[in-house]
Amino acid sequence: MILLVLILILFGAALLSWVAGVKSHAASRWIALCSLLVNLGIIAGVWIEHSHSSSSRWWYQFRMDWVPHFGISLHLAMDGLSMLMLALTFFLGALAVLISWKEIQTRVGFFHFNLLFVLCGITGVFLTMDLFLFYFFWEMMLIPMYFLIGIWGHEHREYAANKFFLFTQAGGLLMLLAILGLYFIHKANTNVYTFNYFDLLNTPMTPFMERWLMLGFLIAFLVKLPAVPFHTWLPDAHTEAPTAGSVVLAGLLLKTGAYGILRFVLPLFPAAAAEIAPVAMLLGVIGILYGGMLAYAQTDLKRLIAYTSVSHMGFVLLGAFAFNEIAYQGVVMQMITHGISTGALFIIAGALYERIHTRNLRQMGGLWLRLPMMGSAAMIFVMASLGLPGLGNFVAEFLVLLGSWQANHVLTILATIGLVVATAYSLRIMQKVFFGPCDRQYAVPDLNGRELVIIIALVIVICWLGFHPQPVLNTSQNIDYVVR
Amino acid sequence: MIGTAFYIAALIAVLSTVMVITRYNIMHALLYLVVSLLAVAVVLYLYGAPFMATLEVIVYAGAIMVLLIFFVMMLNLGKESAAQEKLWLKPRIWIFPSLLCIILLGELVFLVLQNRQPVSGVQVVNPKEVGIALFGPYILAVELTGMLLMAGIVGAYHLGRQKEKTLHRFLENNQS
Amino acid sequence: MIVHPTTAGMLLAGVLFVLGLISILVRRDIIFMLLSVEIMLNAAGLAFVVASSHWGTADGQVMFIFILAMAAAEVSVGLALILQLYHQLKTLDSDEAAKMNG
Amino acid sequence: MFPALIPLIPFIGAFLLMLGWKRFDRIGVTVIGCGSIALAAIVAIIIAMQFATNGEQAIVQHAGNWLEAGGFKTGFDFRMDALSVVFVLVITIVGFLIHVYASGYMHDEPDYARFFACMNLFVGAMLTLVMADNLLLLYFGWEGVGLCSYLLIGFWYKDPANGYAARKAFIVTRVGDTAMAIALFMLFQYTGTLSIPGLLENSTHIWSANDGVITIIALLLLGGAVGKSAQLPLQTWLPDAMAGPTPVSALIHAATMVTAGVYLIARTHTLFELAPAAQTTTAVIGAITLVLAGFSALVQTDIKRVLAYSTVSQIGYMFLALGCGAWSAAVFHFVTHAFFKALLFMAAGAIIVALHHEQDMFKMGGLKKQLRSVYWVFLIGCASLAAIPFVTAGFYSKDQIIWLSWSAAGGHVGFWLAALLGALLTGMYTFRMFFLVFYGEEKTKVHHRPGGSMMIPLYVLAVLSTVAGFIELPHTMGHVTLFSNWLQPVLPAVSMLHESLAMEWTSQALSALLALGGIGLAYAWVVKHPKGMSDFLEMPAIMWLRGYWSRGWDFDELYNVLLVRPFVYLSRINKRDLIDTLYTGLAAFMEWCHNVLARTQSGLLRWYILGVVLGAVAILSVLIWRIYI
Repeated sequence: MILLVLILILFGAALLSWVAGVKSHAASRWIALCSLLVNLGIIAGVWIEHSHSSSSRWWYQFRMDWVPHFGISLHLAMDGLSMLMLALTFFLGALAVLISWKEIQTRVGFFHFNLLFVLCGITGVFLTMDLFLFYFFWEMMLIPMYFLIGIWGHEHREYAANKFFLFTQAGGLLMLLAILGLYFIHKANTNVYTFNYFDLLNTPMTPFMERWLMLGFLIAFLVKLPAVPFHTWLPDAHTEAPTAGSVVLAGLLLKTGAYGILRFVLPLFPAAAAEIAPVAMLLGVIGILYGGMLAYAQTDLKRLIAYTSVSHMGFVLLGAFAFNEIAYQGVVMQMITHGISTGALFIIAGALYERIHTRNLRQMGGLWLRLPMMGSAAMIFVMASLGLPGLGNFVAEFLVLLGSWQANHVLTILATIGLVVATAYSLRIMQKVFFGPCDRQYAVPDLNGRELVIIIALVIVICWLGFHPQPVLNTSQNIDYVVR
Repeated sequence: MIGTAFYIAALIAVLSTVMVITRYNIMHALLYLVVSLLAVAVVLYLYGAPFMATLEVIVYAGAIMVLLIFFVMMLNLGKESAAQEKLWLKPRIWIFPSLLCIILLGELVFLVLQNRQPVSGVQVVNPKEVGIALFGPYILAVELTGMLLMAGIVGAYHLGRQKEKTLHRFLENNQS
Repeated sequence: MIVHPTTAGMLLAGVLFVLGLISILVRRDIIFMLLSVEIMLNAAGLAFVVASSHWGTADGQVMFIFILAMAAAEVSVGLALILQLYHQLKTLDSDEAAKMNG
Repeated sequence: MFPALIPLIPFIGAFLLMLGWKRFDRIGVTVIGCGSIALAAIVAIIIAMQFATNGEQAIVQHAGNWLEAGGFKTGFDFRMDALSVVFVLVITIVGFLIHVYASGYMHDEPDYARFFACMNLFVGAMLTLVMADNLLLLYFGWEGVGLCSYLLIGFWYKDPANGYAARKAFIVTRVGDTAMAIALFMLFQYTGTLSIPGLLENSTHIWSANDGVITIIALLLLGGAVGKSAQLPLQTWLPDAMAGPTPVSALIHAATMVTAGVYLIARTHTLFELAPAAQTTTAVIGAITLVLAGFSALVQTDIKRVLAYSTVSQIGYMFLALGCGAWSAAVFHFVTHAFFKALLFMAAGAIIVALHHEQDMFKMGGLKKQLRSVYWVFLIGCASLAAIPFVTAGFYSKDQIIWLSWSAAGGHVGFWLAALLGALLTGMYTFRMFFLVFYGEEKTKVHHRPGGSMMIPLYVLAVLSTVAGFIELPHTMGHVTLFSNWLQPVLPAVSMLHESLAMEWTSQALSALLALGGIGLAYAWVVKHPKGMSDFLEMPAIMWLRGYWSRGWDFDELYNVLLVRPFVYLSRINKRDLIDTLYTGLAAFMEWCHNVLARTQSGLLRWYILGVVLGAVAILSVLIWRIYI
């Protein structure tokens, strides 16, 4: 029941903040913030309650028939992985509301409606155990996100929004086909119509069929992840989205792809997934190196950060198909830390844009003089992004690489070289933005109180994950990974 | 069992139709069309459909053509219109469509000539049978036709009326 | 040579139809186009009657009547439209009425 | 006392300085900055005493779990054994002296707090590195010092050249780190642990000597060490790193961080002993580096670059020693080198400040009278670097290496010759620098003399550079083995190939003679016959050679052509993302199709009819074709 409450709170708050936004902008913002904080509180409670008992894998289950005739049910369940993802969702969601406090001044109510609706969809994706419902939530994330980019974005927002929508929608349709295929094959083999994840888990099917259905799921998730060569929607969408949109995109939406691979592709089609593992790992490595190289070349700050996402999510793909527990733990870690660090970088880029009204690296430089606090924060997250030990990303990347080494030596070596590339592009951010000569005399204020709160929260989390990742690792340990 | 009458009527029909499509002056074309229709009425008669022949003469040659003639007279299209037609009808324009149509004709002819049935006489279908069929199995179609005619009347009235408003509102919107 | 009457009638209908088609293709004057449509309708009607006599049934003739009615309605509405067009564009050139190009 | 306190105190200092950069005034920053290091030094000394009285038992503290996943487990384990104690003491004591010096050197710097925050952070990371009980924690310190090195080289961030040097340092060392990371993966795969004692223990069971896997692992570790310690082929970053403030060069790029590679190899010596090929590679790299860097140092004009190349060269000696199996000799040279190189850098810094940030030696000269105190400490430093016999620490440590490079089990006469050549070069470039700076005519006016906070550390180090040598004397001169005895529990004694007193005498005499000869040559070159020499130096071939050497044997250019430019070029041309072009191309193709099809929508009635006719013709054709033909 608590799972349904999580979704309903967001849904209700979304409607409420829209209505309230007509009268008062502040009310809309507060409603959004409070709903997310309440959810965050609930999740924190759940986590504390379950942090010691590792008795059962599924902490909560909720099941209600929806369309029993077709075997569709309202089936929600939470395990460690869902819980971690939800914690990240609500944390970043709250920050997204905070960061748009001053940035968004038009159609405030509708903005928060969309934001909460996206988060609602993401929550659903992380919780649902019914494939039909999963597809429903999967599509539900898209449309408000489309509006977020298309209405409150930067100058090329419509192009970016359309591109985002087309790519993810195309992937989603493939997934729908695969879901229906699985549904009918299950019916043919067992004479039961069901969309239930647990029932579908051990559907007997021919290797040929399994391969194609797996591809349908995998491509949808690869588009979302995004893996090369399906990544090209990402830089545009990230660049053009408002800061909150970028944070939600990078921090959460990409994670649904990774989550999908861990939750659906691997358990549903273990044999086919094992078969395609080398290819998938190769795609991950290509993503790491290619994304890094593209990031290095960019002159638009947000675009640069967007490409670093491609690079970082390559590690997720690499680890997910390494089929051993260390790598899986690393993948879960990477999902969380990438959400935090890249989200933080987008927040910094947004704050910078608010101040100097440009994202062009060529027009920046020497800003440390004016913005030492922002510079320090940027330094921390840049270091996180290049994998400095002591910050969360290092733990994640190290575990992924350590795990994938057991699976494939050559690809792991290439991925490790990606760390050098990461250094190159990460340091470029610092050099171009905060160091170097100061051509333009920007007279801009440093971080204000609200931004400081956001940044400090993020810094604390990333350091906590870097020095004491054990709670997260313990929680994600509880999952039945497919280990070869 | 077709005879000379058919050939003559057919020849007149084809010739006058050719004249219709080659005239520059609309009035001439219309009159040739009346001739063509009358010739077709003869053919209809020869094919055992006297009632249809009558209708052809009355409705087609009589009513519809006369309507057209009056309409053309009302528009008062004069010599410049004919000159315009002459200008438009250049070989460069008509040669390709005509070729295409002749190919089509060839195909039609080929298909028609596939008829390998033994030669028999023309069967007469008298108007009574037509009437029974019309108000028997085709009653619904007849009513629909009535509605079509009704719609034609209303439409013609609506479109053709010219009060203070000279433009139809859709056209007006398009223009603005 | 003995020609089957149906064949002959059908050939005549085909020729008339194609002539109308040629006309509608090469003409730009919209009244001529309406005229050509009449030729083609008439040819089609002729074909129905020929078929009717071939089978010895009334259906073809019934169709002819419907075509006739349809032609009447078409001409009346068509003429009204031409009238509007003429007032609108001050010409009968059908190519002028090409606002719906893509 | 907890060993974890030693790195923790500087970290706390750094943390305080970061948070309170606005609130503390200059004195507060100095107190926290220097005080934290002093405190760490005191704690280190106490723990070292504790350890000394304890006997051979290493003090290990488990300060907490770090991460544990799927059979992989590491914690924040700090270890104090003989080797760590040596490094910790050197780092804290020299670090403290340099901090004190920096408080004078950086006195007019507006970003004073940031400087000390980074310095403290560095000391903390460095201490973590040398005290780590598992390789992951060592890696943590390893990357941490890299970060601080980056931050401090680029400390004066307004000059893009500094930023470039900083990034170069970080990226080049990161290349080595990558190799090291892979070594960690392999070690975990085979030994199932990253705990240093554990994996060293396991390694002897798993591998026999000369096993292929262990050789690869050792070579990868060597790659990491080479990156950090600026050895061939990753030495290029160190000379550029001199863009940082001088105390940084003294602390990071001379005394401590660059010797992390030496520490790593010494720490994992068991692995290298199992892989003689890797060990020989280490020695070869050391020998080549020390000679190449010596030649480069000979022709530099920037005083700090001379010292930088000399650092590379001296670390080459350490690697040579490691490669020959003379573990304690390498560590001994590290200690003396830390003292005299820090001394030299700081003295050079004093000169640079005195001449108002002039670093070109050819614009200095005749400073002997002006800066008499600096002259003396600089002389002591130079003497120690050039290994003048009997009175300097450098003599004892370097001579040991030279002798062992031939006589030790892993030694070779080629190494010995390279080391001797290095000794000659060292004498030459050191005293060329010395004479250029202090003799000859005065070219630049002295602005102000260094104050007490800068001079006192210099005096202390000058004393240390002299007396530190006496803790380890060769067979031929008293045979004191305090230092190697101390390290005995951790680092095995060197196994000798030749053990002949006469040979040792010869070697020592030869190296001393060569060092003195080098000094003599320098004297002749710079002071006695500057005219004659300059004629010789102006010869085209010599000019070319000088340029080639001074550019560091064009390694920079090589890497630029091979790696940097292709990467930058590829990323530049691909800025718009080729794959995206695929998709935009698809979209453009669709749009083109749309345009083509839209053109058929001409609005011309006859056009549409033509379409109908065409369709009819086509359908009938198909019909006829299918039925009748």
